[in-house]
Amino acid sequence: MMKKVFARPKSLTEVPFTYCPGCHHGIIHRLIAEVMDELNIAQDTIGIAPVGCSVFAYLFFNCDMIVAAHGRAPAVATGIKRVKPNNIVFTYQGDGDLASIGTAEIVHAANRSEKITVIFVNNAIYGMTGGQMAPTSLEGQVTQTSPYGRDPKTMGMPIRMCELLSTLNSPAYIARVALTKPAYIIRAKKAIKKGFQYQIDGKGFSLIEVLSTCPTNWGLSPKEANEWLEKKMIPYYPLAEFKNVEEVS
Amino acid sequence: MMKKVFARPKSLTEVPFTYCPGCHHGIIHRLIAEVMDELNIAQDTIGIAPVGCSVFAYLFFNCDMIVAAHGRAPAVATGIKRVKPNNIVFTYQGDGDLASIGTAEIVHAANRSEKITVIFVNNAIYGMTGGQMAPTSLEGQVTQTSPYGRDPKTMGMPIRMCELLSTLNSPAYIARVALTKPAYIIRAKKAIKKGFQYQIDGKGFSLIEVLSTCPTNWGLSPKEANEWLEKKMIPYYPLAEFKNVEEVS
Amino acid sequence: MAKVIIDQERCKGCELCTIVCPQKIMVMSKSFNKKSYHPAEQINPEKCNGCAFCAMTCPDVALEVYK
Amino acid sequence: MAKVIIDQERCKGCELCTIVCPQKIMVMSKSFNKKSYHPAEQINPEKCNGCAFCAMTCPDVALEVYK
Amino acid sequence: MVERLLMKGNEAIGEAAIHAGCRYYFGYPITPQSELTAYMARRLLKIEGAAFIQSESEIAAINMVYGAAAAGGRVMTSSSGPGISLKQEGISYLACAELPCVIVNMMRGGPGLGSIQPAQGDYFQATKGGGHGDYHLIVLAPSSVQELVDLTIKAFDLADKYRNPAMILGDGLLGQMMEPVQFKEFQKERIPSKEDWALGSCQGRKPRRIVPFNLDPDELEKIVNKIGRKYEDLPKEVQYEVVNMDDPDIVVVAYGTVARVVKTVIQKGKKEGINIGLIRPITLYPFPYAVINDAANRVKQILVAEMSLGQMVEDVKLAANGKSKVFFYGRTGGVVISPVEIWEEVKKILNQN
Amino acid sequence: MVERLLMKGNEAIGEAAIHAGCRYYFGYPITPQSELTAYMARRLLKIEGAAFIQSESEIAAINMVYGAAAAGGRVMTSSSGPGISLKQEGISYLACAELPCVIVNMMRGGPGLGSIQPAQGDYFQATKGGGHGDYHLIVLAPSSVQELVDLTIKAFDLADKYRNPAMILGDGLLGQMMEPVQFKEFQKERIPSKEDWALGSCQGRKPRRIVPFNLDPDELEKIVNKIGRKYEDLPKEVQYEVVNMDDPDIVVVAYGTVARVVKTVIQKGKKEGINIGLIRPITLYPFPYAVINDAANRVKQILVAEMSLGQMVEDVKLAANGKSKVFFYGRTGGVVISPVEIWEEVKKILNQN
Amino acid sequence: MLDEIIIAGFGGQGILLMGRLIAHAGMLEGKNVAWMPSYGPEMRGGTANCTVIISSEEVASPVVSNPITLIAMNQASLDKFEPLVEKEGIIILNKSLISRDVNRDDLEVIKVPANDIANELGNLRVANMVVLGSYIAKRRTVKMETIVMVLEETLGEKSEKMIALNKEALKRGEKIVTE
Amino acid sequence: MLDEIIIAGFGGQGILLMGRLIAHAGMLEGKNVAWMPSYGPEMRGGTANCTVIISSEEVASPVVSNPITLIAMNQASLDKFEPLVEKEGIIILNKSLISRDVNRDDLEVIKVPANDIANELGNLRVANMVVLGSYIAKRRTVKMETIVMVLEETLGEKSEKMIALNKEALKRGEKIVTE
Ligand SMILES: Cc1ncc(C[n+]2csc(CCOP(=O)(O)OP(=O)(O)O)c2C)c(N)n1
Ligand SMILES: Cc1ncc(C[n+]2csc(CCOP(=O)(O)OP(=O)(O)O)c2C)c(N)n1
Ligand code: SF4
Ligand code: SF4
Ligand code: SF4
Ligand code: SF4
Repeated sequence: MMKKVFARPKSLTEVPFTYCPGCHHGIIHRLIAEVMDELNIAQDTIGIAPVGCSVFAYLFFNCDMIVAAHGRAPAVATGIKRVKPNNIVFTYQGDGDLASIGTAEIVHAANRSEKITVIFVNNAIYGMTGGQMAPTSLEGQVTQTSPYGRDPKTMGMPIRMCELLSTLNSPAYIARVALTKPAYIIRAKKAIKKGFQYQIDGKGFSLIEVLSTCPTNWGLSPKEANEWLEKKMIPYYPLAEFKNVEEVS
Repeated sequence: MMKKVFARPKSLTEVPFTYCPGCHHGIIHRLIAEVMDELNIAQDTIGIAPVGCSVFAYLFFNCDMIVAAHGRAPAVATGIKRVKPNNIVFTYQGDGDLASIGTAEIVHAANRSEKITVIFVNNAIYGMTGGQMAPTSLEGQVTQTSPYGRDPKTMGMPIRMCELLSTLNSPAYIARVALTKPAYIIRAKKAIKKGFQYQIDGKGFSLIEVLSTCPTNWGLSPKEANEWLEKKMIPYYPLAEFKNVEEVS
Repeated sequence: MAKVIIDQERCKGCELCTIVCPQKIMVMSKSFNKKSYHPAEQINPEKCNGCAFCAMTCPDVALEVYK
Repeated sequence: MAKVIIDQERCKGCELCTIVCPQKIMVMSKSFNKKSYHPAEQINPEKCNGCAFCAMTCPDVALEVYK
Repeated sequence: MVERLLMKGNEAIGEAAIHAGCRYYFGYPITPQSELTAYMARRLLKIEGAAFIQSESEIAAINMVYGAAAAGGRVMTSSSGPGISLKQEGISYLACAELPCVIVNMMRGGPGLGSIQPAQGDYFQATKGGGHGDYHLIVLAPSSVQELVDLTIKAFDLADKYRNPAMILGDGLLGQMMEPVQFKEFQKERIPSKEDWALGSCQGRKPRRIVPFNLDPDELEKIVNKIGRKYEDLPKEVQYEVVNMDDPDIVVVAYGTVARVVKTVIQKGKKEGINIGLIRPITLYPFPYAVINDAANRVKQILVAEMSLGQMVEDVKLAANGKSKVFFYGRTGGVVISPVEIWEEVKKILNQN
Repeated sequence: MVERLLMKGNEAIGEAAIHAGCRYYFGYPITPQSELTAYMARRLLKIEGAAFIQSESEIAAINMVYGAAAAGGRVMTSSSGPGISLKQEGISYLACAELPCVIVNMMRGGPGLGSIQPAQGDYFQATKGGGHGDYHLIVLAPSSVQELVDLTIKAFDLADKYRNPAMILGDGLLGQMMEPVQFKEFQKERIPSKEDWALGSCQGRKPRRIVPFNLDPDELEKIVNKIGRKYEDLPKEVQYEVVNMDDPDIVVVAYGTVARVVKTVIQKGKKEGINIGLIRPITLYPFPYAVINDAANRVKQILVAEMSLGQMVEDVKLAANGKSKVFFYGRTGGVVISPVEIWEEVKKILNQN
Repeated sequence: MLDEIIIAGFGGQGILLMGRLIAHAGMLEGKNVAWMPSYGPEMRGGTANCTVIISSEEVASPVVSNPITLIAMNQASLDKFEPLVEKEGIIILNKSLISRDVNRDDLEVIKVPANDIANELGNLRVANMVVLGSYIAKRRTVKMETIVMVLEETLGEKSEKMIALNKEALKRGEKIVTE
Repeated sequence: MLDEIIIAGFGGQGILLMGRLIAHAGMLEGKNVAWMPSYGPEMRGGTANCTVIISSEEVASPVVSNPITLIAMNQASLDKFEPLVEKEGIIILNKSLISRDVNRDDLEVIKVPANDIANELGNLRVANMVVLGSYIAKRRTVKMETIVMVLEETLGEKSEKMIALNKEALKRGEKIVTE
């Protein structure tokens, strides 16, 4: 008899994802759900969906969920975790959400080392609202609001949130991962698992930045989008562990 | 005949400062005014006072001034500078203003490299409102809102803004200075002058963090406050140039 | 011997599974599903080694793998 | 020879000038000004070398220095 | 007898909140309510399992409240003028998600940075909805330190009962002044169980979702209508005080500190043979329309006195519905209306009409 | 003749703004107005000396507006529901500092995240003051794409004239639809000089200060009273449309898209022998109290139709002042009221009374 | 009132464009027009629809609850909007994707095998133009020349070939009605 | 109404404490009381004042425009509040810092050389207690024992010495009136 070697994780509901074809949001969801399965924490987890394409995340995870105002997920997570310190709390945030409007909230939640896990989906664009520039959009990238390409002179250079947050003393774990090939996906899952494990162990704040595609608003096919991510994004956004409390001696 | 070797700078009005005895705000004001005198820019400068003890800064500088909402001075400066690119624009902000409520605004103004000069007064406390904890308050520091001392476990560690902002690509100049002895004061003035000069030269965003005292809310005499700053703050907040576009080859 | 089960209605025809399959046996069907996507299908299923790369990559969790 | 002029009404008696004066000739007066602070005063003014450290340090720009 | 304590208004609110079982406070300092933030720090940081956070901003504070309320905590935040404005988005979310909490606004002079002196210029914002969309806060307007205590406790109870944010709308003065207060025993059982809706562990039940939106207009309309029905129900919670309303020559409507000033004027009126009635709304939302309407049937003139350019006066006019003349007297900027001013105004109105 | 162009509402606002000399735009994307932000990017990034910034947030946007307005620029921002709520503190500052600017709110369903479908639930926020303190926005409510153009231009002019922020309050639908529009020639001279108050170089004049606060209550009261006097002056700018008001059996008051729906109902009424009058407020603040009061003297029933739980209806009641019965019909959540619904409501009212 | 149209189908079928072409042409011919899309988050695979009003008088309500004409590009659209069409109204449907018949018997129905024709023409994307051709032939609310003019303007810099293809598609649709 | 008092002086003179002691004592004696400070940004060198109402009835307006009693701890306070004192009211002033006479002739004036006495006692900071002693001796709105009780409670953990000093100051102030 054959064994299931790959199956839909239990921590995902049956609801089909509402994401565009090829969009990495789906992969990230699955990885989180697998980690929840493996750590057996779904029944104690509270997830926070942001405003963004992943606003619908509450439909997909088999745990308690809440939708936060745009950018404020870390504050909402703080409120929840302080009331329910024994629950596992994670936020799921886009780059507009976390790196633009929510800059203050993520910096200060990280600094207080709130015992939460942040999944930060960096797709270098605003997906939900139809493709505006994100703080993480690349130099020269054409978007609805940088129609002639992102011009660093008036729009600044793309922000590297992991690097920025790693200047803080408090966070326990900060890493950047990608999903364009199986090897990356395996590493990404490990990082996410660490993020949750550190929370379970009470070590503090963790954030995993996942480089992600938005084929729709990049105007590329899913394949091309994966290539663009590898060729353009990874060189600017190096994949690495930036902070790991375990490794601080 | 004797020569005036030290006189009140012209860029200060005659209005006596409203600061407490020994408060460094006054020294900082004077240094800015001296720089304005030396660069002969007062007539073209627009200053932005924050909400904080320095909300009254508009009374003291002999140039156009505006009071910004708490934390939003960098956004206000952006609006002004974009309309009046030939004017010199500076913000003057406390640590509550810049490092707490205004985190997003300072990060993004710095990242867009708005051609403005930011004077960031870090006195490790909220002065105006009577001594609450600032993001820069030291570990264990007793304030109105950390009555049993700042506990890093629930309140985080003090944030070092220069270090954080220096992870951004765009800013032209970022430095931290202090004022507890004449040698420091001379260096502080040089840094402030650089900040303004870089703006004049169109090099981009500059920020000078000035470690400052708040004798009143620290509950110390001005002398003791100076000592506390040297003994406690400087070790945690090293005095340095963190970013200098001139020195990037 | 391994087997991939494709949930044709979950598949959105993104083709990502076709790139990662080391055996190159994941291809896109000519037919449409209800949402009018061309779903993925396997050719030469006997070649499948059950590496599950396709499933790992699928953004819509449309694949199950047995080995 | 140098001279320090103290604006007694601007002075808030913070004593910072007294610390930095290398000649230790800046001291606090026993009298009050209108705001009821003890303002700074110079003793032995002939010792003043005009380094202006006091003025540089004064948060209230209460001092002028001539040389 | 329960002990009388001399307490500052802001601290009394804090103690009342803790008394009412509030264990979570998130806030950001602002005059004239910073004592409340500091008080909560002193108290909550000593209570096991409680949480006090000086948040990075008022926005973070209200969103922490949103999270804590969703997790079933009795939770409070407080601010004044500019800070309350910053909370408007979050308040709208709380109302939409039907999450109970208490928000304190110790009003100061506005608009803009304004001043830190007492004012009542945030009446519209509080009662009509400063945030976007159809929702209301339950708004309570104390006028003494004892009432700060009583209404803070009541605010928690009403918030829980209706699953709607409740606001204590005080003028800055109330927060700063000291008066004797008493704390009656608080029945813990009064706090309703939130087990049937709050987030937590979903072991043994279906996962829950708190979702303050719906892209389907019909579905969203259902949510909005459900909220709307609560507000139709609220008038039964109306609370007000009437003074000298047996046969008044004129009625003054005022709330908060101004109402107390009017009481002084009533005394003066008695001496001088003018019968001045007072209606003091204690709940501003729900507003006591009925009692004012009733008064409008009986007197020819109603004077509304507020520390604003005229805000509650619109509700009084709506209540009077053309049946009596409604006059307005206001001061702004932090100026507290004095008894003399109201007295002069009363005489002027009575002489003219 | 001026050319007719087929334009999307949101883009028409953008073009109108540029037409009116607006060269500075600061905004943050949000449906259903993102096309406006994108349009301004396309246009302004090509104009020398102009500035477009996608700000880090709505709060940053409104504060950039504050800076740009203080520096004398014609400046605009736009958003919807949640984003407008976030701007409330900044708006209150703008009003206090008497800085002119135009703010567009393309209303979507609320409260909370709500939906992105059209609604009119932000009426209270816009007209009564969502921010803290005593101030008002000048609020204009277009009901066609052409009016979006005309009123956008007018908003800039009024903002400058009164040195007060002005708001375009549209429902999301107006932003999304396309209709033919014309741009009449714009007289640059119309833009008043700001040389006598705006910040800039102080060579040859005294330094200027823009200070939206004063700790002295009496001084702050002067500022507030000055602002208040402007609002007393505003009624002369009232603008409204009346349709079929000669001898109506019933009057409907509606604004924006709903008013157009009513026009369809008026046609139907004519066929069926019922005379339905329409009063469409074009300025929501100043509100056309007088014309409605006048109507209340002539008809027994007024129906207010809004895409909300009932907000403008309060102003209509204030206007009617008890002289005629005021009924309300509303839909929320993004549901657009249909002609049939209003027709049924009209018949119900007429039958009952 | 000349016409009130609802055009509905999948996102990606060029629904909004069809409506815009009609509205634009109507405007150029001096009529009053209004075009209104359904709008939502930019997610694929959803449905799209738009409303067009062409009228000789001022356009009152821009919202059409009961269209005179329904253009249904797929089955879901027919299911949703058929019941709403005005009495004695018209349905133009994309026969290639709609297998069922129209249920109501008070309506005039025109069936256009749009995808099949477009496929024949070598480009599935012009299915919308085929149906548009049929619409104009049937309803004559705007002139075919005007549509072509607007189309040329819209496609603008795109190749002659595309324009020719679109015109051909329009013609083929026209024929369905006229033949 | 027993008394409506305004106490005014420099920040740092212990103005607010004086008021709180009176209010607290009043409360303990079963009276209705209200205490209200002037408040502002925490900046030194400003003026401070507070209002205390002690009454046998409910306290209506907590704002006192016209005090029955004014305690003026410095010249600026006298200048500011003298005109506001109720007809036939009382002014208790700190003679050490106020050189001028009271202008109005309808008021009873008590002059207390508070700073001088405090200096004599070796601590300038108890000048407020000296004046408080005079106030109580003059107005008797609360009992001296109650004030002492409250004072002891307030100083609490501070040394016996401080309490003794404060009591002594109160007594000295009392004497000014009684002698
Ligand atoms: C306060 C507020 N501002 C703006 C919006 C509109 N909005 C919704 S999602 C979004 C950004 C989406 O981008 P991102 O966070 O990068 O997530 P993605 O959709 O790309 O996954 C914006 C601006 C909102 N809902 N609330
Ligand atoms: C939105 C808003 N929140 C809070 C306040 C109250 N407030 C005024 S100043 C200030 C902080 C002052 O601290 P800091 O910025 O460190 O400056 P300092 O006074 O120490 O110089 C606060 C919280 C305000 N005015 N506006
Ligand atoms: S718009 Fe972009 S981010 Fe959103 S679901 Fe589609 S591909 Fe994913
Ligand atoms: S409170 Fe502190 S920061 Fe403010 S003026 Fe006084 S000493 Fe300076
Ligand atoms: S990766 Fe998944 S969704 Fe994409 S084509 Fe393969 S099976 Fe279909
Ligand atoms: S430093 Fe200035 S304010 Fe301080 S004592 Fe010396 S002169 Fe006076």
